[in-house]
Amino acid sequence: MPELIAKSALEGRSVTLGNVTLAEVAVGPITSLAVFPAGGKAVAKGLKVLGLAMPEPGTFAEKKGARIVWTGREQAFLMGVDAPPLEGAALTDQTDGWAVLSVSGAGMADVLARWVPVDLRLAAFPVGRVMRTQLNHMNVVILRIGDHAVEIMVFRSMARTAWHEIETAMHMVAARAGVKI
Amino acid sequence: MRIDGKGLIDRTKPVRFRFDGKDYAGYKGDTLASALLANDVRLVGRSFKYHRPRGVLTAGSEEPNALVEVVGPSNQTPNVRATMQEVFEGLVAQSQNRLGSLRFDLLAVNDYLSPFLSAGFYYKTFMWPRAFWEGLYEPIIRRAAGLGSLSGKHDEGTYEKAFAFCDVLVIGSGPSGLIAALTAGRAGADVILCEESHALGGRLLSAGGTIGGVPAGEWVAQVVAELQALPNVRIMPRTTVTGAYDHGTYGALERVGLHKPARPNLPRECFWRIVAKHAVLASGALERPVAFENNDRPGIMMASAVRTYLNRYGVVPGKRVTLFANTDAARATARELMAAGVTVAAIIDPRPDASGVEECPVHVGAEVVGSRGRLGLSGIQVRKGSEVFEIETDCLAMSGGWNPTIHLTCHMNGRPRWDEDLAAFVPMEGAVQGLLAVGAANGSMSTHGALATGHAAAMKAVEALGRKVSVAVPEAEDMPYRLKALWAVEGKGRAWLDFANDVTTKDVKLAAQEGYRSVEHMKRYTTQGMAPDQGKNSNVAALAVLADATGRGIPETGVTTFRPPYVPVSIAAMGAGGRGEGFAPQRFLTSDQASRDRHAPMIEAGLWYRPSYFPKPGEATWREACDREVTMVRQAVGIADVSTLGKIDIQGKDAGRFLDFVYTNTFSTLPVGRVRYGLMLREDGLVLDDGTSARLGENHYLMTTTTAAAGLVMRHLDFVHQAFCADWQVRFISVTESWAQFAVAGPKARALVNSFLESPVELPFMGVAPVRIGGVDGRLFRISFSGEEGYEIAVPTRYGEALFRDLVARAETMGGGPYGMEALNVLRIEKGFITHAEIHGRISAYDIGMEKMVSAKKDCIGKAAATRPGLWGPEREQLVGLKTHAPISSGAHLFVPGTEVHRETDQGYVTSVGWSPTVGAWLGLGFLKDGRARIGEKVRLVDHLRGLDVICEVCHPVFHDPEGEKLRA
Amino acid sequence: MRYSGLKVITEGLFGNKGWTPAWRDPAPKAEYDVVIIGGGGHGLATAYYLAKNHGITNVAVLEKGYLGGGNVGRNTTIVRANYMIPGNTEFYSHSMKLWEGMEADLNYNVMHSQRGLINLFHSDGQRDYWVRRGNAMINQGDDAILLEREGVREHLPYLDFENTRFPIYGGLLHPRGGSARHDAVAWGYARGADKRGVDLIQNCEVTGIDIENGVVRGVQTTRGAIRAKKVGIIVAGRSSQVAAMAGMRLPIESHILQAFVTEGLKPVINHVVSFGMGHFYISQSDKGGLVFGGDLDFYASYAARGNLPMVEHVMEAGMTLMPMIGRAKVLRSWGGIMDMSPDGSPVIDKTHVEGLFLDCGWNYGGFKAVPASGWCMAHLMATGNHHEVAAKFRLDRFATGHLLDEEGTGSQHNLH
Amino acid sequence: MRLTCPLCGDRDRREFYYYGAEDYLHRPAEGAPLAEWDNYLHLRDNPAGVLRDLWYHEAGCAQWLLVTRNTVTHEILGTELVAERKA
Repeated sequence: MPELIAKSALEGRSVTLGNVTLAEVAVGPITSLAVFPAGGKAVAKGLKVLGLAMPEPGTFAEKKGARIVWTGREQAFLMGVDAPPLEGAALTDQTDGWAVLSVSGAGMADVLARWVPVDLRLAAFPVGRVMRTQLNHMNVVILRIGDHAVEIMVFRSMARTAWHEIETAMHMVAARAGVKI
Repeated sequence: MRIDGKGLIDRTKPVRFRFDGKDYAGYKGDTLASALLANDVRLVGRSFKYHRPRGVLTAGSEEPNALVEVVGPSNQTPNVRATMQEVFEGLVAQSQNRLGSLRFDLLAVNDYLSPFLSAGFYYKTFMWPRAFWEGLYEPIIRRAAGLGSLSGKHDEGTYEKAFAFCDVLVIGSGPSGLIAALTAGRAGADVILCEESHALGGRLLSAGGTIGGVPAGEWVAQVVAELQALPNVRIMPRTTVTGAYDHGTYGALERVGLHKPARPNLPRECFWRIVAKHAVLASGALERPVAFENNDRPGIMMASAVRTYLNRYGVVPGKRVTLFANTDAARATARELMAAGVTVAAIIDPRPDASGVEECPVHVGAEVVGSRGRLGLSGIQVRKGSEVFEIETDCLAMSGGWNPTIHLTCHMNGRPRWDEDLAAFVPMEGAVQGLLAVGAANGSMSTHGALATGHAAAMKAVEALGRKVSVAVPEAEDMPYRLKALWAVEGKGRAWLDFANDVTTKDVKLAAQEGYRSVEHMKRYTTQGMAPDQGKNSNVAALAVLADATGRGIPETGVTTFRPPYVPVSIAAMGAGGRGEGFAPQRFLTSDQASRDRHAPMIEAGLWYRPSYFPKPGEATWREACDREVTMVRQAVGIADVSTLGKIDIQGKDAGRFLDFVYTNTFSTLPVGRVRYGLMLREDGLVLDDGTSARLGENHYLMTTTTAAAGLVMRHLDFVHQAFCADWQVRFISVTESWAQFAVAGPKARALVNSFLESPVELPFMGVAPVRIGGVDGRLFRISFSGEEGYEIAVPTRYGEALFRDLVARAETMGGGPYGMEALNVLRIEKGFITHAEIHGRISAYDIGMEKMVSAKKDCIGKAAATRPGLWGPEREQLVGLKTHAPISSGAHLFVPGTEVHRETDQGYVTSVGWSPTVGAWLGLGFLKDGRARIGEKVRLVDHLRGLDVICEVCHPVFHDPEGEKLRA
Repeated sequence: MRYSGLKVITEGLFGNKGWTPAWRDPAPKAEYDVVIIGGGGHGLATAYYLAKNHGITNVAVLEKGYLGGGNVGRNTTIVRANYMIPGNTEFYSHSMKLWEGMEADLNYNVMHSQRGLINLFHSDGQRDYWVRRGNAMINQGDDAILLEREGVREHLPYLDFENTRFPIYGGLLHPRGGSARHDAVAWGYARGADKRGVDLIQNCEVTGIDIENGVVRGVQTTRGAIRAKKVGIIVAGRSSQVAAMAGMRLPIESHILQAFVTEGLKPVINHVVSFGMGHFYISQSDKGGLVFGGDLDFYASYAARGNLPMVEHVMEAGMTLMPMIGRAKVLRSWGGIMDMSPDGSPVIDKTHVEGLFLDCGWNYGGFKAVPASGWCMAHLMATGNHHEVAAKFRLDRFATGHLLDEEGTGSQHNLH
Repeated sequence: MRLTCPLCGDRDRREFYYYGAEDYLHRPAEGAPLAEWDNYLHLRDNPAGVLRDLWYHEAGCAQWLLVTRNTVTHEILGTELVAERKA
């Protein structure tokens, strides 16, 4: 009988440079909920046990370690807990599909501005909002979890590239910090 | 020459730098141009065509002459404007475009040949004999042309790109830009203020005067201090906005580290994509030269540049200065020079009604008609009425008036408007949505005009943003702008328009004479405006000369189009991140490290890296490893990571119906627990992709796609779903990344699989079942891409590496092991399985013998268009196998043996080949006209490129186990 | 006036006063045998060959702007005959032969330079594709040489062979490929046509096509009505608008293609080089500028200007392939309007209106096709028969499925 | 160039994949003559002016958008989800 050892994409590594920290974080199970036509009511009922509801576009909500994240039209990711029995939606395990990177610190937005083509100003992207966008040439899901903190979900196979891009930007931002204008 | 007590340079910080091998001293705050002028270096370059001696003309990014190479420790940068390069300790620069030294450039002979090098001369000669163009003329022309040199070495510098968003983008920090930024900033709007120079203030740094009762410099300092204190204002010095694009997007180039020695990780440049709700174009205006004979000598400069060098850098570019200008404003240059104790030999003002009263001689109604001095100006000839006289001078400050810097307003095809009073083009309002031009950029030439219009534009933006603010416009100079348009002084000699490309008034007139009368024809024929300054210094004057030559007015003559970028931008900056592996993401398999541990060469498969083969000690070539791996699979068992295949989880009551619509064949009838091969067409009837789909439950399917088409298929499914059946009960999502999947293939596959399953299963061929492995839920498929009994085992990705290592270890105990892409390819060729080498986008189901898979009972994507007559019949090339005993190649073409080899006799081509250790022959797949009817015939395979000419037997494409007994065993 | 080196010298000695206009500036006549709509490269070449090959000189070329103002004056100037599919190979082969004699024929130096084109490949699959193509070129009678990695290195030592994202496996060298001075091609044909009596009428926009009982009678223009026995529509990116005047809906979508040129540099790139992973192709002009381009902006547009995402993609491709160009500065970018067809190949055909002909669908490969397109269109308009090397460029081939899809990307217009 | 995705908001053009004119939404019925398919797949009005066309928010929510815009000025006049389109 084989002994199957689980490995995350980046083995939980982390790095701090200047005022920014990059780390791979574990977020627990991820389940995609894709609501069928006319399935909304049943899904709402199923989610009630967790105290959650299908999120509005571009938002996520958290309750007792469970997080529900809008990811598309009539679609959300339930994270951190196993999905409850649910009618009205297609449930698909996405746990292994993603690597999750946390970027935090005062320079977070400066670092991400090197790669992400969306407005990250707090007023445009406040805490509790999520977006699907790009990080350089990779598709990502970005959650604003704090004024100076985001979590970035990237396809697991591209985690090393994502890490490399963010770390490179951290180096360049840090090098600039020593630059007088 | 440096003037005491003048300038904004930091005289406490001397800086040493080197130019053309000689050491010089400057100060922090100097540009290379100001520092060279301070050291009385006037000759800094050679012109493009005639290799004429050239000196600094301007003090800005529009500089056409003073282009140099900056030499770093590892590489050099050509065509750097000396007027923009700040000096720093250790800066090394050298002149360019010369053969020999700068003083004795051998190519200066071109200047003597100039009568034969007139506009467009090269279109009329060098045609005979034909071979001489490429062999002789062109190489000589190429070597003589060009400006600076690239080193040919990889650019290892650091560059970055970034995005920024704001409410108000202010472009330029002169009086109009500063007040606009202050107004919007005080209103609480998010402001980005871009300034091309390293210091804010624009023209206020170069000129005297007061604003709101305080000296202009003091006002600048106050405003800048306030802006710096506002958290909603971001000041970006050394940043040139280079382009206006759709919907409020602007490109901007920031010179981050070019003004200091290289430092690790510090970008040289950053290319910004700025998205602004509103923009204020406060880019000022550019002073324009006057064309007169030999107006290009070192020492002849723009009047405003002379003023800038004096006031901003404390430098005077000569000992006896003269001024040739047609506006009152330019007189300030002369007055300030005199106030600083510099001799002004004369003012030449072509306006007959201009004032003759200054503290130096003034020649009203006069023109400069010539100059002398080989490597630098020593005197000018002045004509007044019928009299021509000489004035000794080593610096002529000239001004033909000003052109508003309107370039960005034209980047989106906006045509500028001719303003007769200014004798200049001004922006067409609304040319760029959301952008308002202000100050001199919009023709408001006075300081007051700049402040008032800058303020008004910012107020408009503030109001549109729903904000409120009250900012008073301070008092400032409001002198009227009067000029007499003067483009070119009449005369016989060569008078330069485009200094950088050596275009003279004669060239423009010649173009008109030869019928190149459209402004675009003139530009293209003479190359006017196509040099590094893109005609910033010369386009309007050239247009005026053309208008004159063709008897038209300037507005009817038209204007060439300004295109981005406003200043040249390095490829490295706009391409930042692309260097090396950064060009595209890298995708790694969970087995990646395990494969590398076994020394497998990893090759790119799309974005993925897959093992090519797994070498064993003693194997000298990839073929040996490949042959071994093929035989291993055929005789024992092999393991391959197939996780790169696209996997799409499809659920819902209408899932089967949906698959029936996107596949040619039927999936709604597939029993639960079974897998079926499916063929997918594009709507144009040609093959999009193939793969297997499994029915995991009543309303649950798992589709697989090829690696190459995974993204394509997902997009296609999304379209079909959203466009045609959004109301169906079907939902799907990619699970490619969620599962690691491994092929276990060979006669011992079943034994291997059952050795690690918690409870062994008996799966029929094309069956699927959930399994448990070491406490983990997985899926087992009985499918084969090799023709052997084969399984694919899938586990959640996190267990992929562990499972791969385990499977390989088990296989090795059974005489098996891992196999790579090379063996996988041979195995599938032996079995006649197609890949995108075969379904390359021009192939129909008919071509691959799968027309019967297009179900007659239902509609599907591509079904109708596939019936087009051109996609059927014996003229089509059809999939066949090829067999022979000599090496063959993919890409070879097929012919009937004994016929000639050319296009008309071409019968088809080869898509895949491999040596088959199983069959003991070279096998190929290819497409042959009416191929299915020709099985058993011989064809001649010709690969000219590799020198192959081989007779092959045409076969059914399935060479190995044609009955499929092994698959079903 | 005949151009020559001697003429340049004698004129130079006498102040260049004797040069005469390269073409006349005639007013439109009331009637012509043939009216060509569009004074771009293809239109001018068609007029030239109508006069030269068929003796039809009562011809007007109507241009709404200035001669050569369309794509012939805004492209990356690449000339090649490296096609794969029968129907295309013979056409571009013919075009290459015309290029090779163009200067002598036109008495105008278009600076056609056969400096060699190298198409790089970056995988075994791409190699197979290029080998197939190279063999098709040789079967056609043209030239192609397969270079493996080291062979590429000999020609292009400055490429990044070590670090690049998609390693260089090799390349297909097309020695007769190269470049030319784009404007000169338009001017050379214009001058040649004018000399043979063709009226080149600029600033004359066609506003209508007169058709009676299914037969073309002439055109309406901003400079008045002009009668014509035959009318050719040769207007590239504007094909749909002009064809609509004759009630036609074309298989064309107009798209933007951007291109770029750097400041002048001393010679560093001697070939035309084309990257295989993402669109990027580059050469160096005789003036020293690096001229390069990439893919379409990909959205339908008539704006003749582009946006940054494709600009950046092209630059990134350049940086991964040949990082030695990093410090070259882009001087100018521009956009042209491309008439994209559903298989990437053009149309030279009659229409449903008698006497009305169509030459369009050049996608973004029209420059190198200029001579053969003019040659074949003139042949069709003069004789009523398709020229043998352009016999497959039929308008109805999309309906019938007789496709000429070099890239295999299918009927989506912008993918070619 | 920027497009407003009805779900994701204002986004850069680089996040989108372009297909073509809205013609692709009007798929002929099963059994329609080939001429109709020619019209559907190949022939286009290709207006120099207002066009409705199809964009895929590939790097975002994976929705297909029906965009109304001007091909000459690039002005965007409206966007809607293909899946929820009105006509």
